[in-house]
Amino acid sequence: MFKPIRHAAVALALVLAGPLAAQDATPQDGGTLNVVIQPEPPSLMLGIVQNGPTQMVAGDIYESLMWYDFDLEPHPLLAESWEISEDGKTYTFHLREGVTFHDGTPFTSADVKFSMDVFLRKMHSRMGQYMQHVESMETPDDHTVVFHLKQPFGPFLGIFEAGTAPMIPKHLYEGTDFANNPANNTPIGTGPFKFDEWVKGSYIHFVKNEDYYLDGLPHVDEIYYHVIPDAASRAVAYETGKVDVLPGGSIENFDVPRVRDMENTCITDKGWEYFAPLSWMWVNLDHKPLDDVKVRKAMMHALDRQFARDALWNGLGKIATGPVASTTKFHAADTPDISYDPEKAKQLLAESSYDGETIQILGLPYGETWQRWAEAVKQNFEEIGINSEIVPSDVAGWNQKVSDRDFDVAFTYLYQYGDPALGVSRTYMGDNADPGSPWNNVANYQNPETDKLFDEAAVMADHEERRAAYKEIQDMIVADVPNLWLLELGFPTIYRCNVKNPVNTAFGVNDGFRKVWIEKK
Amino acid sequence: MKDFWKRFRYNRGAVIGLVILALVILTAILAPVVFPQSPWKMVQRPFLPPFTQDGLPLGTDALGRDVLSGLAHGAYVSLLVGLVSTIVALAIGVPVGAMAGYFAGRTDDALMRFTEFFQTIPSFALAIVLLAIFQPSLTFVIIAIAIVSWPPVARLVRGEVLSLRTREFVEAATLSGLGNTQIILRHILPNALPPIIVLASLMVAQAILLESSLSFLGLGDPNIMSWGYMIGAARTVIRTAWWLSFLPGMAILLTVLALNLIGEGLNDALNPRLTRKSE
Amino acid sequence: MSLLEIRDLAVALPEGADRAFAAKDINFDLDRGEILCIVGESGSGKSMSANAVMGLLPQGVKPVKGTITFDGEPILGLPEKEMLKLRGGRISMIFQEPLSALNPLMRVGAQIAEVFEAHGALTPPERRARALKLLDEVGIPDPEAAIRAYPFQLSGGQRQRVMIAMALALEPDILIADEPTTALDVTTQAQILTLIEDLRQKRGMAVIFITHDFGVVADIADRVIVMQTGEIVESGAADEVLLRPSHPYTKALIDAIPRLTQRSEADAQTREPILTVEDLQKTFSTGSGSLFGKRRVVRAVQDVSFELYAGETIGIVGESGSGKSTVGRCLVRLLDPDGGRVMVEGADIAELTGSALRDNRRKLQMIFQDPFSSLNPRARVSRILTEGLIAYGTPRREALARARELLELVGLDASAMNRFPHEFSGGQRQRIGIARALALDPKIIIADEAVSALDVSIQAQVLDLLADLKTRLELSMLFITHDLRVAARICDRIIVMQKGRIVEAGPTGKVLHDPDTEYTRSLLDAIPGQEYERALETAGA
Amino acid sequence: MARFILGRLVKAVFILLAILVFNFFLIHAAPGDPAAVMAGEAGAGDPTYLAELRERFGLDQPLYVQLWIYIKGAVQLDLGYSLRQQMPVAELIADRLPATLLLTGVAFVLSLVFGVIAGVAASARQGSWGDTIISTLALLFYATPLFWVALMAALVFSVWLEWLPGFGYQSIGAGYTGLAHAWDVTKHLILPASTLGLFFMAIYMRMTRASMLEVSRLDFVKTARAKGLKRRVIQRRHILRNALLPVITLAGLQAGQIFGGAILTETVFAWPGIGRLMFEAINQRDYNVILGVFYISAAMVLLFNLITDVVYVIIDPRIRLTG
Repeated sequence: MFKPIRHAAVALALVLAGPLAAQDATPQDGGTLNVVIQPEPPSLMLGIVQNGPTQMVAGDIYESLMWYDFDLEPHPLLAESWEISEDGKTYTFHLREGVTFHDGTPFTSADVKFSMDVFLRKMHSRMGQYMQHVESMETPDDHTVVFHLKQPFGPFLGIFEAGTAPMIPKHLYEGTDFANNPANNTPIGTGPFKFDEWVKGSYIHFVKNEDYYLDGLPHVDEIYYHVIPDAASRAVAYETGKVDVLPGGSIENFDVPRVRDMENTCITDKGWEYFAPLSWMWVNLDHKPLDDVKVRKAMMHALDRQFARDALWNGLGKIATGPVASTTKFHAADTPDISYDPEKAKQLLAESSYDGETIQILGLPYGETWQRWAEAVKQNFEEIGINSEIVPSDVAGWNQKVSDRDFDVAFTYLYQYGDPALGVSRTYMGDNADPGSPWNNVANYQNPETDKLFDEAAVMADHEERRAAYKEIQDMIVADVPNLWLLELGFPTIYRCNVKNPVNTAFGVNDGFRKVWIEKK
Repeated sequence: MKDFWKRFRYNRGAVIGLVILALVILTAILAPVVFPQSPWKMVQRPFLPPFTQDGLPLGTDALGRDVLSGLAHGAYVSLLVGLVSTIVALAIGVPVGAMAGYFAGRTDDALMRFTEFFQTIPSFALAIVLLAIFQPSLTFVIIAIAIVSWPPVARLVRGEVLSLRTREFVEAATLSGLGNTQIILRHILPNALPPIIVLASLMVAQAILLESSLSFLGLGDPNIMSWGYMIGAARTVIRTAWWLSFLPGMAILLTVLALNLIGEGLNDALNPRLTRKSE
Repeated sequence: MSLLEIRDLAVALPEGADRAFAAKDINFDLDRGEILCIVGESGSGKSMSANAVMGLLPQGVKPVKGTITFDGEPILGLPEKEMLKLRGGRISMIFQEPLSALNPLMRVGAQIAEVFEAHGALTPPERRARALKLLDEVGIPDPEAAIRAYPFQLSGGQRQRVMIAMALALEPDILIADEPTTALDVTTQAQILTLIEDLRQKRGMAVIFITHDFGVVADIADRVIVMQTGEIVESGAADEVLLRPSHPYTKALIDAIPRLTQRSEADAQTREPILTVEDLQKTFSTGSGSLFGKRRVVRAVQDVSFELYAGETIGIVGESGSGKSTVGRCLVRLLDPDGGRVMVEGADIAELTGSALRDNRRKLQMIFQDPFSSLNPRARVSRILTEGLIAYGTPRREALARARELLELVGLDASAMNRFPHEFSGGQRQRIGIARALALDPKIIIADEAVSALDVSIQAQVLDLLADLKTRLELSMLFITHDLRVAARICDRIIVMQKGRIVEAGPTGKVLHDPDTEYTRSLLDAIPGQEYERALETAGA
Repeated sequence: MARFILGRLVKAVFILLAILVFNFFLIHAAPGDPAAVMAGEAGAGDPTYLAELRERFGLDQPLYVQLWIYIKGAVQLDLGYSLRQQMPVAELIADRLPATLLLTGVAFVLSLVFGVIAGVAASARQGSWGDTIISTLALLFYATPLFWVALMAALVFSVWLEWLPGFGYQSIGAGYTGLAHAWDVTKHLILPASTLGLFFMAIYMRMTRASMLEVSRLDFVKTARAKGLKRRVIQRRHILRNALLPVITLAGLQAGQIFGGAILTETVFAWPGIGRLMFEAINQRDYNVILGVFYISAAMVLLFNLITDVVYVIIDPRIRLTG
């Protein structure tokens, strides 16, 4: 029913060549890139707002010190090179010279220190936590930055991407009220494109940064990000040639096969390796009978995830095997079996303490696919004899209900950020289970053994030691089924085949279109 | 009553409407018998076109669910929402309008300001906000629809009561020593009934439309298969499976059309001179 | 050859009506300069033939037989295009209700000028000049102002004058006047009749005048046609038909006309007053009176005082707007008076509230004008009659028994109990209304224009019934009417009101024949058909 | 007249304030707040970050303080700041309002004009096949769900026939100017405006027809016929003008309400108007934006009511203006 992804290999080949290497085909300069953006970003100031759309658009403007390939290995960008001390506590970055912000001001180590230590520590939703590992920062000269960590922090080298650590121009922000700085409306970064115009509700226009520090880049003259709020209309926009790139999630999954089969159309699910969106259902372990592991196992085996993948996700993505996504570091493949097995599920249910209770399913209010998914799960449950009911909500209501732990099972998907210490442990640590947040240990999973292992693994300096620790963690957690893991979501980027290189890093379209070029026919 | 039927039957459209509505009601009643399985059950592969497989005459939707079964069960929901929300709206609007019209003066002023207030907020937007607050379960969908649709009732009833209040038979009732409540209930409201009935039939139609619009936007009860939901869910696949949007739309169209035809018939039969007043 | 000849005309009603023909076997001629009155009671089909002449029959009503010849040409069934030339040009028409007959959104001048426009006559400025002249001719006081006025800004009489001006615009051969004075006050009516008479003489125009009022007929008709249920029962010269009617129906109609000379003063003044009204005041204000609105004040009743003695009937007469009905409503507290006292058996009704008001109010009951709107169309007669009794605590069974007695008392069969009001005729309904008023054993009956909406023959019966009941039940009555003849027939004393005040009061004979005030005299003078009445007296004597 | 308008404006201010207060409590009664939504979109967020966001937005203040601050601003026509979009609400609305006004304005005018014309045509020949066709069509439009017509229209005219663009406000990046731009916008406008207009057209048509028939039974029409006026003249000069009064009342009521219908149309056709802005703001709990849109739309309703009254007075001399 579903076609294989045709262009994965091509994309991979390009990536292996590296951003600065020469291309097989000779890139052509010029042209306009039309991209869909949905929803309209609230702001383009990536240091303050880090939601998906902002990140995607502002990724052309802001940059960080490195870029990451599909295996999450770091490569130089604003930093030319770096060293890590033996004890894993000192990181020294050597910055590229001759880089300027869009307004012409040179980019220096002072900007890095200001960004990391002042601006992002205060304004960024995650950076505050990461910077707790940093004891101090030094800028011995204009092109050197040194981080002194309190103790080794395994994932540290993984945080220098534009969405996590965007470089903010110090000269515009220092000493101002960051949130209300007028400069937020005309974002200035070091990236390949410059902000030109934003017609709210309609489009955002970027133009080429002529002074970009990488020679010959970027190739295209301008980018339009089109705001089209209706998924069907976005598909039409692609068909009628108004837009050329449909980033993951732009069109409804149901529409993907049709659009994919159009002429001159390529598709890739690459570019999500860093975020590795993993979907699961929180199980409220404080609610009876969900505290019974047999009930949870029965529910787990009841889920026909293959059907969901094929019918709802166009066969994209992978069936999750546990709490760590397969593209994330330290993923263990051989965890206990949680596959679809309704007979086993019925048997488990019969042995369990389940007694006809109605399970409240809180769906994720992110569009049709998720609604359908909740409906499908409800049917899966009913087929093994679990009564269930879908609780309606919108985004705000979902947040509130999950934060207040007012559900039995709740859909969610979260980014892994490349490393279990960044993206996984936060949702399983016993001391991170306080109500009030929808992204911590919402299920209230309490396991002192895994807690201890998580703590230790985060600060291990040795790679293999970490791998072993995370394997143990994964085995224990999968056996307990505190959550019902669904899919490693595959968000396909659809684009015209003559648009070259839209995806070439682990961040995909979020990482700026510096290497994109358009082949003229 | 005999006259009523005679005049009603004279209106061909109204009879057609009545037949359609009867079919819809029948469908709603028989749905659980003919389609005992849940309409949510995934019975076949997704996107089966209509008339391609026995037993699934209208094909399947995005999850392989029986479209015909969905339409049948949806009839029940549409009628239920239309009817109950109209009753609730009448339960708010009739007393408000009756009191405003009968007591006049300050009471009238206060009640009408209140009504006006509700009319100043765009009703569809208000319904959306209400559902955002309550979160859309069937009960709250009905309540939200009722809340946005009572003001016209109040205005109509007020107008009727205002004109009936000065009629001589009401004055005679006052002189006969009847209390206000008795006068309103026994003398005024029965005479205001024809236009209220006509309005109510149109309100049922409007409520069905409103419910489907809300469901279309994803503000319906997710556990209930309704026509609006079906269109909303099929909207994204309109290009590959246009019939999934088309069929429930036709169902809504026919039902609402039937109710409007009946409303017109009632109008002709009950109150030939109402046309001007009805909004 | 006559100007207009109608032969064997039959006008069919739509299917399902209570009879097949609105009018049939209609034959009459109309000569130049002649006034022909068609007279009949409601439903007699008297306006149908006139409407047929204009080609303006209501929807569904069609002429099915006969011919209409106008000025030698047959005009029945003429194509619409030809009819347009006749309408307004050679035959024109005026109607009963001049307010609704004028377009509320157009200025008077434009509506008159439209007639010329329709017939392609004159230039626009000439049309205006002609309109002014016409308005002047029909006696509108300030034509310059009137031409720019909207209909609602004129009085009833002025509106009818405008209608006439419009009808005369192209100097038609025939004017059809369909009850043109029925909605007007008696003094205005007299003026309009004079106007029509004058115009006829000046222009030699023929007039078909449709009316139910024999007084009017007597004053203006050259010839008369009497109609009953769609057929002509009698026709002839006015004097002939009016004074020596040959058909029994005509006779009955003429006998039923109340006469100014019929009076029956009871000598009631010696007894105690049962109702004393002192300095009654009532003011209406229109406009919201809020921050920005302008308040308009009408003093509807001012300083009204009188006494009603037990067993007596007082008539309150006056033209519309005189405040006579307001007085009645204040007495029973359908309206709250602004000042003064209404004493009934020691209690001041004007002051009472709550249950005290309720207890005392039953002593005064009212009979209403409109037999159609005074009965709840959705209540059976039994409920209408028993409801009050039950509300005052009479057991249901007793109340029902009493209701049957009452029906018998007003001359209806007990089988009426289970029927709805629409199953009765106007006269019968009025009897039910009377029975309802009597149900609570009141001391005083207030009859507000109680017979005004009834045809003259039924009017007579109801008046007789009231007089009879009054005597048998020892009631006192306040009879509010605009019709001096009706007042003459039933009242012992008469109070004349004008603009909210009592201008004259006294025994009926005195007020009607030797009034003290100019106003009363003008009212009396305006009553149509007085000469005729005297002639009848003489003939009858 | 001026005094009347002034009076109504004063009243309108009070109604607006009441609506603001009502909506303020209404929207704050909804579960969740903008901080939670925003943190949610960022994909992460610890309680301190949330608390920081709330503090930044002033959401940590007691409700009455927030209300007071809002009302104080609103009275001075300051609609506050969009928490989520990081810009003044007034600017956001000003950005979106022209598109909505264009859409609703065109839909309104078209529906009114064609509705009245169709109504007059139908009533002129009551019972004829022309009347039957017009009436049946009107009934159909009236009974059709707006969003469904929109979908079907987009499917047929945009996808199948490819005659018209199926979404958006203009061809983006095409850089049209002047007439080309106007034509471009017009092409984009046709589908949304006509689907939005159809429903209202049906209402006006039915209303006009019923009203025309009603008025044609009145006495003054008979007078007009008795004058020898031609049918057409009577229709236009006497019947239509009087028949328009109730249509105007209704149109005035709906001119304000048409914003509501615009939410659906704007959603389906991706029209960048305030209906959509509001729908999104509701989902995001962007309090100030929701209140701002309500404020504007309520003001529109009140404005149109006032215009209706004034038009009424101009047409109908009997109406006297009172506050």
